[in-house]
Amino acid sequence: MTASSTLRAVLKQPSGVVGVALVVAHVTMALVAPMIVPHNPTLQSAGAILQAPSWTHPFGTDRLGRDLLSRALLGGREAMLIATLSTVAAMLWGAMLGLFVALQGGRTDAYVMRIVDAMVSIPWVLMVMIFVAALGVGARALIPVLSFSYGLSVVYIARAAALDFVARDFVLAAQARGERRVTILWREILPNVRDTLAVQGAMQWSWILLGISSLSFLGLGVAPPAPDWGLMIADGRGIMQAAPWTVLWPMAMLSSLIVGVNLAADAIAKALGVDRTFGVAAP
Amino acid sequence: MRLLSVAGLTIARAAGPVGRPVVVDAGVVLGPAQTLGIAGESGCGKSTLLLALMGIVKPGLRVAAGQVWLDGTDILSAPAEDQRRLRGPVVALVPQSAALSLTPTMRIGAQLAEALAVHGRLAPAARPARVQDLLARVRLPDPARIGHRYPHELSGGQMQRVAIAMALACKPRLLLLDEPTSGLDASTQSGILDLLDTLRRETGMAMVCVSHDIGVLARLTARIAVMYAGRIVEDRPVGAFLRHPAHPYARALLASVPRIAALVLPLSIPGRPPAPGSVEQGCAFVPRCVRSGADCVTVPAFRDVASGGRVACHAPDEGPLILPAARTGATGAVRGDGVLIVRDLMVRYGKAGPLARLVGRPAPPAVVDGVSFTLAKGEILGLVGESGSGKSTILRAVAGLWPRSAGVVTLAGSGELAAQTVQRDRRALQRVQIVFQNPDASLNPRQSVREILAQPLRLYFNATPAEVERQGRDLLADVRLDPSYLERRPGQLSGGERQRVALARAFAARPDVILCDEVTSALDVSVQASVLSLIRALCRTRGTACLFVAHDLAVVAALCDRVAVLHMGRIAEEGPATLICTAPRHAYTRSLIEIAQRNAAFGEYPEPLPS
Amino acid sequence: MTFAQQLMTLAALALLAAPAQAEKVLNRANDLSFGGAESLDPLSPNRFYEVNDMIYSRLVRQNDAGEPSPELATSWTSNAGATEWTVTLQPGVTFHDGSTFDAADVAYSLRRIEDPTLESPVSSVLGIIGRVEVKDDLTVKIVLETPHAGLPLLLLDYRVRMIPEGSGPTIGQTPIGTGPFRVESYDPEGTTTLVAFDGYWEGRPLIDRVQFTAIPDSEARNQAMLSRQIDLNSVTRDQLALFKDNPAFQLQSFPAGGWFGIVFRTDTAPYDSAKVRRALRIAVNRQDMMTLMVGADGGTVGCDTPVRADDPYRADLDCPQDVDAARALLAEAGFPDGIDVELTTSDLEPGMVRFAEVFQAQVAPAGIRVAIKLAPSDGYWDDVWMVAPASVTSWGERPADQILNEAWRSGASWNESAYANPAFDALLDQARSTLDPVAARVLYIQAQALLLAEGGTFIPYQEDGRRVLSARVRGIKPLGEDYIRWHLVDLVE
Amino acid sequence: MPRKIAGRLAAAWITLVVIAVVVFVGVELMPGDACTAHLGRDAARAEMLTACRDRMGLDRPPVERFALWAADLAHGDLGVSMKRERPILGIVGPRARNTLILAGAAALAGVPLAILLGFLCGLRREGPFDIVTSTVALVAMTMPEFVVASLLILIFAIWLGWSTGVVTAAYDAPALTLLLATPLPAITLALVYIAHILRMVRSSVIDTVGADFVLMARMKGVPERRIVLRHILPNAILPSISLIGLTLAWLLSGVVIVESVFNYPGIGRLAVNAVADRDLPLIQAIALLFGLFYVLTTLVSDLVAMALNPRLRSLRG
Repeated sequence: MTASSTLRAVLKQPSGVVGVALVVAHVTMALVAPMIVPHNPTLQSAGAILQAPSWTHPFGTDRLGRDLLSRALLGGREAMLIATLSTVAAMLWGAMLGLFVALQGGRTDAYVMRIVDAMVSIPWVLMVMIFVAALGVGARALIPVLSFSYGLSVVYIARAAALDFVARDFVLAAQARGERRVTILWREILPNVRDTLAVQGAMQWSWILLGISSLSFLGLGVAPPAPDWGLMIADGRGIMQAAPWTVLWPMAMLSSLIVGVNLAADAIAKALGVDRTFGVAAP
Repeated sequence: MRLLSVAGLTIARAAGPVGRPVVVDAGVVLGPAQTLGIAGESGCGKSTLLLALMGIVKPGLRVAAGQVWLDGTDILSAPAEDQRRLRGPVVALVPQSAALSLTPTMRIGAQLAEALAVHGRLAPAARPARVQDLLARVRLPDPARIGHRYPHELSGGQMQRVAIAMALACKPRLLLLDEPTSGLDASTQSGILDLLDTLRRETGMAMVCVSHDIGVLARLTARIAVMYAGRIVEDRPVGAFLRHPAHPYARALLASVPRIAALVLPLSIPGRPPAPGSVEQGCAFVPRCVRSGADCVTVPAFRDVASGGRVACHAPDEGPLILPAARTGATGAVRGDGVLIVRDLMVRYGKAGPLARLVGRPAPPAVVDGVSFTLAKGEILGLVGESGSGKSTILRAVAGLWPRSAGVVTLAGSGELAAQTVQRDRRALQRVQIVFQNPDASLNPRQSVREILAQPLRLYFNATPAEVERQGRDLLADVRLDPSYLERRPGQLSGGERQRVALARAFAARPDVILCDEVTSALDVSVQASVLSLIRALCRTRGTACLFVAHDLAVVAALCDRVAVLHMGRIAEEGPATLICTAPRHAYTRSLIEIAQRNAAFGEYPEPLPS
Repeated sequence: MTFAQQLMTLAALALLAAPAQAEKVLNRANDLSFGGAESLDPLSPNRFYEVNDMIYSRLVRQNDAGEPSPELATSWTSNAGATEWTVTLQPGVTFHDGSTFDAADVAYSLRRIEDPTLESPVSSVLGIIGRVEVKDDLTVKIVLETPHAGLPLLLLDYRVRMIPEGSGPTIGQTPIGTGPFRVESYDPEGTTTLVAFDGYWEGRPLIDRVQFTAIPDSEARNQAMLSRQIDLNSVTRDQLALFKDNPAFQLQSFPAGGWFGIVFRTDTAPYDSAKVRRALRIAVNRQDMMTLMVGADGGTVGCDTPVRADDPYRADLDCPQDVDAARALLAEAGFPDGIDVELTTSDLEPGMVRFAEVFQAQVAPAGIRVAIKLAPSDGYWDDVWMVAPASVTSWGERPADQILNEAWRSGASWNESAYANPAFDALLDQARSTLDPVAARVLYIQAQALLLAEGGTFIPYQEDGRRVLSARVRGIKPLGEDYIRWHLVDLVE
Repeated sequence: MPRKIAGRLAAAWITLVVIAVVVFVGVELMPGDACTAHLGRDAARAEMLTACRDRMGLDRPPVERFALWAADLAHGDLGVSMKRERPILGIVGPRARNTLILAGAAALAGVPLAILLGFLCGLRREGPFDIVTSTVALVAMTMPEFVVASLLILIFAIWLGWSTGVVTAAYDAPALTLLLATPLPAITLALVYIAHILRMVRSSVIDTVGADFVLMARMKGVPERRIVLRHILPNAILPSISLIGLTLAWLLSGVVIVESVFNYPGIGRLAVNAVADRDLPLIQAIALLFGLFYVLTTLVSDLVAMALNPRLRSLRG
């Protein structure tokens, strides 16, 4: 299926339209936000602390008198960047290992999957906390951690997807020809699992974004004063009773992006005929 | 009194481009105890028509026009409850795949009892006895125990019998059969056909049977309707049809069936059926027809045929069917130096693990046990046997795809071949190529034909893109495909075309030996004929030796120089094809021949049964 | 069922149904700041502060003005050199186990501070105690190794509590004090129950029982307060709005001595330049910074002094924001294009990160580019504090002499800015041995002025304490925790 | 069958051992140790640090410590918390109970609901009910837990005042008290559960509805209700059981965030504290416990699937 026909099939579904619209809106916003934000997102104002939404500050202000509209518009950039890098890394190592063990089969497969099983059984938050304690806080430092822990589920998906094909005759035919393993992976299997992995990549991206936000929320992610939705929610949570606007905007932004990506991924999966039933969020 | 009357039935796709419907203007009339066979190749709409007779239209399809009157009720427009009441007591269906049609989580007995219960037949207490009775009637051994089993615990033949028993549960007056024997071994097939024949005689029910295998229909039904591109093109009494098929398509179809007695390659039908969804313009068969004329631009109406029945053709041919002359003697056998020598090949499935060895569990039985044969240069050797006889395993062991337990495989000029492909050198790999049964699976759906053909060229000959382009075109020409196919993907090809591409890929390696694993069994019969002649032509012109594995002795006999009959992992008999088929020595060979004759017995079809 | 059984059942039901005895139970939350390792040993590094404050007594306690006033000690005098202090004790005080409190207990409790196995942080404060002599049952003599005129101030320390002689090894598990409450059950991670001590020397407390529930999360404590599951809690400025104008609550705010600060290590470039250090500190508008952090009336602006606002030894200095001067100072120090500062902080305590953010914004106009580095909250005190060239620090309230000595004297173990100035040390020595409070004040103020002039620590304000009480609580004045007379606290429905 | 169960048990056991090794190595990689975390500011004093390390046995080589720990583990002894200086079993036990109450409440309420909704969606594929429910499920499973939690608190505790926002019960509170405190955290946890399982069941039902045997039942004249209950339901649910178990096990890690946000005194919050304290033995015990939860949940669901599904029951081995 070509890209344009896939897009057409995606846009035929109402959820696809909503999803793609949300994603496009968010990406556009992330790109142009620095040029259009009305205020400096880190400008503190002792005279404008915790103001409710008004004409000057349509989204209100936070405890340091910073403009929440500007912060909300910019609040996804860092997380999105990190999510993108982590996803690429997670997909790379996860898919490679998954495809490799699927093709290798036998003992290698059994041993590797047993270890992956064990890793997966440790909650990712716990794993990340252990890593963060080891590597230090800082959003960029999270990239290896996130790509490792999220890559684990990619191993599963890639392996399962590849297993559908390793027993097919065209792989057998390639083996009979005497093709090298790498060639078989690259030429025979990868093109067939590409769609599955692409959809998976999109979902991983949203989950990693969610993970980063959760970590920022716990104080282990993006460093202040950079505007970040997770940080903003954590910051406003204690006062959301008195100043609900401090949490509602970042919540709306974060949720709409993640829901949008998932709606789009879902529609893409449907359009490509990829089964994404067992796409469990956390690895 | 008509039991079944179908008028003007047209079933179209529910969505998508408007084009040729799946079933067009079908008309069928059937009285009580009458039988009708519907023949046609895959995609002609025969199964859709059959399901519509029960009032069922699969999702994605819709009834565009017409009625199906069943026992006085139009089942297509009847309320759901009325439809339900008809199903079982009036009409019942034996599905194509019994294995998929039995509910996995219910015991056989319960499923049968359910069929009885839903129509309020019999008091609950009487049902177990009736269930056992039904199982006994379909000749299942030990009905009491079978009733307690789950579907997955039965063999394919047993499940088919259970499906028949289920259909019979409410004593239907019309039994529908959808490919009742496809996917079964020849001997199992034969047993099922015998059973159905007996049951029909015993119960006096009417029967509509759909099959791609005219031999099956000839044995079960008194009338045969042939469908092509959604239309019934011929509807004749079976005897008249088999001796004097009138529609050019029907004639070509019959000529493409390999016959055990003939020992020659059957004739193929050029071209391919219209693509699904294409717009109907006049007679659909025109592009492939030998007799097309000016009036073929209109859809032909039915006309009566002198020898009985009717045909939809502007220029029907009522002459007797002319078949290629039979081959006699051990002709065509090429004896030369052995190129592939297999000695004492033994293969076991699985390996006794350390635990099994410790507790003294015996090693698994050999699937292939002491098989030896020699394949001469340019020779086509057939390896025939039922499923489980080990024929495909031999092929895979030779190709290095399955570890052998013992034995030596020698390739002249390359010495003994290592057991696994990874241990073989490139030259040895290049000289032996394998073609698989199912081209859907053996071609990577994500690669274009060019990429598919490029792989052996690059691997063995380091071909540049320009060379790939040139040689790809040549190879396509060799397998009678247009060069434009280089850009296509397998999904855009028909089954026969895909298998041609698979052959082209194998021959791209310029092999000395080609291994063919049931390469035609997934194809329609008319396509099979063309693929068989292609294999013969390629092997002969290139001097490639071929090891051809199949379950159908008629196919093997038609193609091969020599035949080895495989029985339970051993070679029962080996010799020139003509000799094996005309003067079999082994009892097993004789049974194979009998089955082949019975299943495709229409050459010498007796007078029609009284109906 | 016999009649008697029926009767008994009825009686039991009646008992269950009867309205609970109007026992007065004060509900509190403990914050589990030691993660379950809380100890009832007052000297333990993991002291269970909230409970210890209610079950033990000190020799000296604050009066409402923050001056030392009698608790278990009725009077104290020193010799002229401030090296020997004689303390007279309150007669008729009994411990929870019924034994009588006397001078031996005092001697034991004070000597225990020096016990190396306890690893008590108090030893850095009262390590100057050379020996404690029991003069008679109600008199002890404390001999100091170095003169200290402010010993009573040091004895105000919340950890210097009196326990029975010889009880040290078991005090953590079976606490015995002379306070108004005694421990009934103790589980720092679950619930801890205190009951009124009938034999309390100032009279039986007005409430019967105190129940502590462990709620580590400050947000959760706030929720618990809102739903009136607890009776008192500290609140932040932003939470005030939740309780304001609500008749169910009383709000209190009071001056306190806690502060956040930024430490620039004076032994590390570029902060080894006094000009740079000064530039960094005068670039800030301290009033704005306090407003942003805790609100305009949430504390007292100060000029890098660690001494609380109402401490008699506090220096009231002037330190207005002066961006131009800061730029000039930086240029003089060799940074004409501004300076880059990597400031390490952590969300160890609420606001610690925001503090860095506000500082960053404040100094930016002076060409000071602050990069905030977030360190893990665990391990902050070992991996960052006293290691990173610039980091955020946080201190609780301490008497002037204690804090100045603890954090700025050359070579002090918690001298976080590595500040070393013999003149400063001499001022402190001199102040300690000066018995005249007015003279001592002058010396302490000089020391603080020195810190403002060239110190490495930026301290913009002292934050006020804020407390919310449920409406039924009586007897808690708007003063710090140490000031509360728990036996006078009452509940009025 | 017995051999299959034995094999499954062996696999579970090996997984646990691997978890133990992985966790130990992970914790070893952390900077500092229990003593530096434990002493806080006092860690700057060398003599206190040395004394502490000596007392805790931290001066021994890691391999030796792991061996000792594993040996104790084999006797059911999880060791002693460095921070709390109490046996870990006593610390972890009540909290594990609390987490089980929370996760159990979420699963008991959520799983049947999820199966029911998924089933209905699958039967009425692409109908209005399906579209609405599936979309809501997608939104629910993708919303960050801390956002859902904060929203629930904002709406139900703050605006409507129907429940308390965070849990203030202590870890040793009676089970009933905790159960009464669970609604909001359980809903937060269950939302994600429900959404995932719903989607899984839905797609399984869709596959089953299109199966030949369903068509066959219809052709037998079996009434629709009976087709749904006898033919579709068991064949759609049974293959999902293992997956449901895996999902539950996987999503259990959600308790770390949910418990932190709601201040619920369970094993997840303990985990956060243990990492902060760098309480080595405690972290190991908790991770092992999570592993055990995971392994047990998947094991039980696999065994249940084996017991209920005739196809799995009678396979060889």
